[in-house]
Amino acid sequence: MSEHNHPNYKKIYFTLVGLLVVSVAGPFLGVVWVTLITAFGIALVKANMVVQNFMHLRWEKGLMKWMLASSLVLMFLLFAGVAPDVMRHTGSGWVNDAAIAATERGIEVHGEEAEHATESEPVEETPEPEVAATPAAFDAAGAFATVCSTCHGASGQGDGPGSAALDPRPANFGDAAFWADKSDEELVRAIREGGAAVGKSPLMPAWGSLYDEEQAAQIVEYLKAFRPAG
Amino acid sequence: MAHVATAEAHAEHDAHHHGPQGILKYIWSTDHKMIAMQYLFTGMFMGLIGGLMAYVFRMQLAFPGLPVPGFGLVSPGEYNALVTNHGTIMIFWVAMPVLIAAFGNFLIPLMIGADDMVFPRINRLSYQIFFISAVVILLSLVVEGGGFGGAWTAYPPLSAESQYNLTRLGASLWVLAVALEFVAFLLGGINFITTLMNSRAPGMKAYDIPLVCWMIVIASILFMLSVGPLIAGAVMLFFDQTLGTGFYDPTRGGDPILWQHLFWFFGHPEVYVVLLPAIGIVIEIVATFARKKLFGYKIMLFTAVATGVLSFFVWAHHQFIAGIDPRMANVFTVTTLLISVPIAELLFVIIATLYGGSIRLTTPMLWALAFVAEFLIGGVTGIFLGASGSDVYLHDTYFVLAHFHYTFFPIAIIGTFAAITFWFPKMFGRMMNETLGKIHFWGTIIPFNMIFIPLFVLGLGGQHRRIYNFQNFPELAAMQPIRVLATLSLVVMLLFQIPFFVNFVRSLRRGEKAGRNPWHSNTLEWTTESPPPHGNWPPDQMPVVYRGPYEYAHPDREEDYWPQNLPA
Amino acid sequence: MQKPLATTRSATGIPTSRLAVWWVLASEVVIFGGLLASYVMHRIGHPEWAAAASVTNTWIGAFNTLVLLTSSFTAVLAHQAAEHGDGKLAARYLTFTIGGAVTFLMVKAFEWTEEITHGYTITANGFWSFYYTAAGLHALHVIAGAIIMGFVARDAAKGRELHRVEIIGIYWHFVDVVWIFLFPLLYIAK
Amino acid sequence: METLLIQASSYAASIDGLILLVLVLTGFWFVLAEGVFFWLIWRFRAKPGIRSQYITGKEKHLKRWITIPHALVLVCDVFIIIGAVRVWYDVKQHLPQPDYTVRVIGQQWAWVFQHPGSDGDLDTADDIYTTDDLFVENDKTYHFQLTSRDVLHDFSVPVFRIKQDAIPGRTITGWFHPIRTGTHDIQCAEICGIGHGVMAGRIHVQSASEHAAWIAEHSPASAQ
Repeated sequence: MSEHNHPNYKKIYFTLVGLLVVSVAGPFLGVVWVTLITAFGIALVKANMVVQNFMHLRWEKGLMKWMLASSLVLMFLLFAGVAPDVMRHTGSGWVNDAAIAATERGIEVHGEEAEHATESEPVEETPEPEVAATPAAFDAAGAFATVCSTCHGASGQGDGPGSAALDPRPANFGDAAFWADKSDEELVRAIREGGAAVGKSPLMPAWGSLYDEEQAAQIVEYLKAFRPAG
Repeated sequence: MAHVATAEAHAEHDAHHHGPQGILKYIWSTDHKMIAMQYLFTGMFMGLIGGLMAYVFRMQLAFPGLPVPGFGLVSPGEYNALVTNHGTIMIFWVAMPVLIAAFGNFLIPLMIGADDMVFPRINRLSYQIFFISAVVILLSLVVEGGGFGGAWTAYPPLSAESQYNLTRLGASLWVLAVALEFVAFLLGGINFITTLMNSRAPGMKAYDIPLVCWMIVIASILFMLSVGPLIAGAVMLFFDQTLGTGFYDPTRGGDPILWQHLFWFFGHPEVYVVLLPAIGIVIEIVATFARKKLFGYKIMLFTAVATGVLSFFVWAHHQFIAGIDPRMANVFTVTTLLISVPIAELLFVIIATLYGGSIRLTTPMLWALAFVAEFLIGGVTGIFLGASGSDVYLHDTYFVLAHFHYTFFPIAIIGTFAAITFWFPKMFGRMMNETLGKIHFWGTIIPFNMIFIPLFVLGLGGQHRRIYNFQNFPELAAMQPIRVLATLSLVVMLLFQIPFFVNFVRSLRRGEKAGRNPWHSNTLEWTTESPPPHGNWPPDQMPVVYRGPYEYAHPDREEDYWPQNLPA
Repeated sequence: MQKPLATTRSATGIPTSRLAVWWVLASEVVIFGGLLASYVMHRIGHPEWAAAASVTNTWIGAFNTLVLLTSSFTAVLAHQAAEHGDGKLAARYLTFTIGGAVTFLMVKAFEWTEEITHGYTITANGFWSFYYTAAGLHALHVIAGAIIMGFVARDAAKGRELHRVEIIGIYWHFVDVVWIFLFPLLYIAK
Repeated sequence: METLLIQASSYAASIDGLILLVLVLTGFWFVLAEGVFFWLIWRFRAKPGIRSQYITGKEKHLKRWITIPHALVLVCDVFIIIGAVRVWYDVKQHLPQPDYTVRVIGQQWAWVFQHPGSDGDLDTADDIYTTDDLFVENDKTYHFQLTSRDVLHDFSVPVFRIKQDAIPGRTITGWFHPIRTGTHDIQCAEICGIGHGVMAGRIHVQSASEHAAWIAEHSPASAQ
């Protein structure tokens, strides 16, 4: 058994609780730097007391102190190396538009207290809480717009930006000949298992992991809107 | 590295090899040597899979659009999945298990005169978690939607959102498998470090420990201290994939560059995690077959530690053009070129050890020398990529691919074959056949160079990685013959693995009996029987150490080697 | 399963189990360090998260810190008792510590249900994602610690493997130190 | 390098020069090390009856064989660092005054280019949008504002030697100055999913007159 002595734990415990009370009381003064000192400064002191006295690091061999210290230093090294890119929104030759937009837009705070939450920090427009009560019905048009239109084009003519280098060309839903010999099941299979599964170009990926049978069928129904009349 | 036997087949070999023991004795054993064998066979089995993956997508590159014999038509999604999982499997399921876990488990207790690892049950648990991770990664290849196709670096948002990578299940299983593999190696690492620090044989001072043990422990420490942030990153990525959080989604306050930093903060120390054990293996073999004391034991040890420390300062040279602030790139150029100095030091000392030796070109020595020769190419070509100016052009081209194959192949394949051929007598009690060994050696080394020297040329020609079909790029289509040459060399190299498999299986039973010390080496594992019994030495004859591990051709000793445990 | 001879040797003078737990702590420091570093970067980068952070209930956080501090106190008393060879007393203190852990988890569960029902789920926004991930990972470590402490307490009650009380104590103090940093980061930084 | 791929931008020569510098410096050390290595293997091969020497590695005259090359490698590294940082500053950090600015948007599996049109300013009515084909004027300095709509992409023109990742949520500004006319490949150099290999773009460097004609022909009808 390690024979090093045991400090007076009761005294240390009560100092820790005392420091906790101070760190909670700190923010009530409302002064930012006081809050910083009480919150993080005290956290450092408490952590040091626990590590030194409760974990007996004070009497541990130097080897272990060096090893724990090095793992901490690595974390500051990681922070120093990553912060210039993640923390700052502009740099030499680059701008993080999404982060700047998010900062200006303010946080989309959900829940009933949306109004109360923004009282303390007035944000221009109170974001409306859009808690999706029930899972939204499958939006076939949205799926087509975000995923299919890249190659098949917004108007379904098979002329989307992604189709430029494709050979053979993506299907043109506005062409009557396309619909002539295609059954709905075959189209659903083409969507879910990819072009190669129905003998078409392998560059039509298999979307099965995104859309199940029923959703794929809804997309096929949506495609019929592009069909020329009659 | 590829041979046809599966891990199970080898287990049966052992089963009836040692008489009618229940299979449970092997699966549930806590003996460090049995766990080493489990890691070795699983690693070689996964190496076979990784090698066959390389065959499939290289055939697609050489003959685009044609069905690949043995696989069929390769679709773009399958191509990405094969490339991604080739990289992932070769690094996490072949290089690390075989070099660190298999040889770490087998050698460390034997070489420091201990009867077993300090925590045998945690050691068994680490293999079991590793086995589960191997099953999960193989599962991720065959689930609906196919294997994950976002490169082994898994940069979000491609890896984070299934509407982009189209492999929802494959991506989540991939992250889960890699996370499980990290847990397995954290547990294993603790075992290696604690065993080496505490359980040395009496009389064995710090500088009497063979360098391969030091190297494996430094590698475990590097792995343990660098994998933490990536585990946190993997948890965040897994939540992004499954729960829909926005850690890496720029539209919701997240940042894709955060993952890149967390990944490469782990990524670069990781390459030294696999390099150091391989260098340790090469040192043992070169010292043994040059019959010569190591040029500078302390130089090697401190240089390895310096390499480990410096490896934490260089990670962003993988991201020069990946959107980090250009001013940071200058910092990382300086640190990257600084770390090339200790690596050059490590190789210079191995080369200097040959001076004044009497070199025997046995199969293990051939592999060790080939490691030094090939790794020099890998090290030298790294300078092109470490210098930010030239990386602007060379990043993510086949030049990078050829560079890291000239570092990973010597580590994972040449280093492993050197270790297997050197310690096979100790592991299985029989000698491997030298002629088959040499056929396999030349049959692997020559085609290997024929694959990757042409890829340097492709890289300089501006061909980028992971492109499924080069017909779309007129400037690249002209270099098609080079790609065909590289692919055919790969096929030749894979065929030349058959001599190794024949040699391995045949020598298991019909190899010539190997005594305790067939290579007349000094380290402690050669002082016990081959294969060592449970507990390695009888309890009353645990070895006591009197001298360093490399006292070859000592002036006042008649034989040209001096085992560590012989009293002065 | 007879313990191997290797475990009894101690070339560094530190008993093997304590040496191992220090290494476990080193890997844990790096995991939580990575997560908290990412969180701090985002908090400084996105001042608007303060609005979301203001919703967290500081009183519950403070009470939980008090619970963990007390459990750390009882854990070190258990270690002191174990060192004097009193397995029974050590086991009793350990059960107090496990009680502290269970209280902490129940308060956490209550706090989370409160917040989730108000719509602040993990996918609400960046702050809440980090909040649940960090506190969740910490809670997992509290659960794992409590379970292992149960086994150690059971053995200690029978007077066996008393050195393990110190080992699980060190791990427990680490879990407490992580919470000492999590509390200001998630609750006080408003 | 020139034989493999022509130099079609102002800084291509300096990047190729740096690659040559690194090739010469590291090539020298590589040949020296491999030479010594193979010579030692041959010179000290096992000869019957001859024992290997016992060298403790502490002998000063032998240690110099390591420390001197060590120092020289460090000196070479310094040269490479200076060369690299200078090229990096020119290509990435310092953005010269642009004649034109184009916007490059990467998206899953296509490049969308926004030309400033006849008035030379972006986001004006006469902007010309093209897919996968970027038309630029020879001997003019172009800034490109690079962004991405969905995942990471990488705008890379091998003949210009330029390469820059496109990151969703960020706009990264780079520059190039074509010095030869002709049509060359644009490759996506960051894995971006199934269509990564299909994202082939082409950059057309036209003479001043051709470019003006092209602008006139392609300006959207409203701006005529």
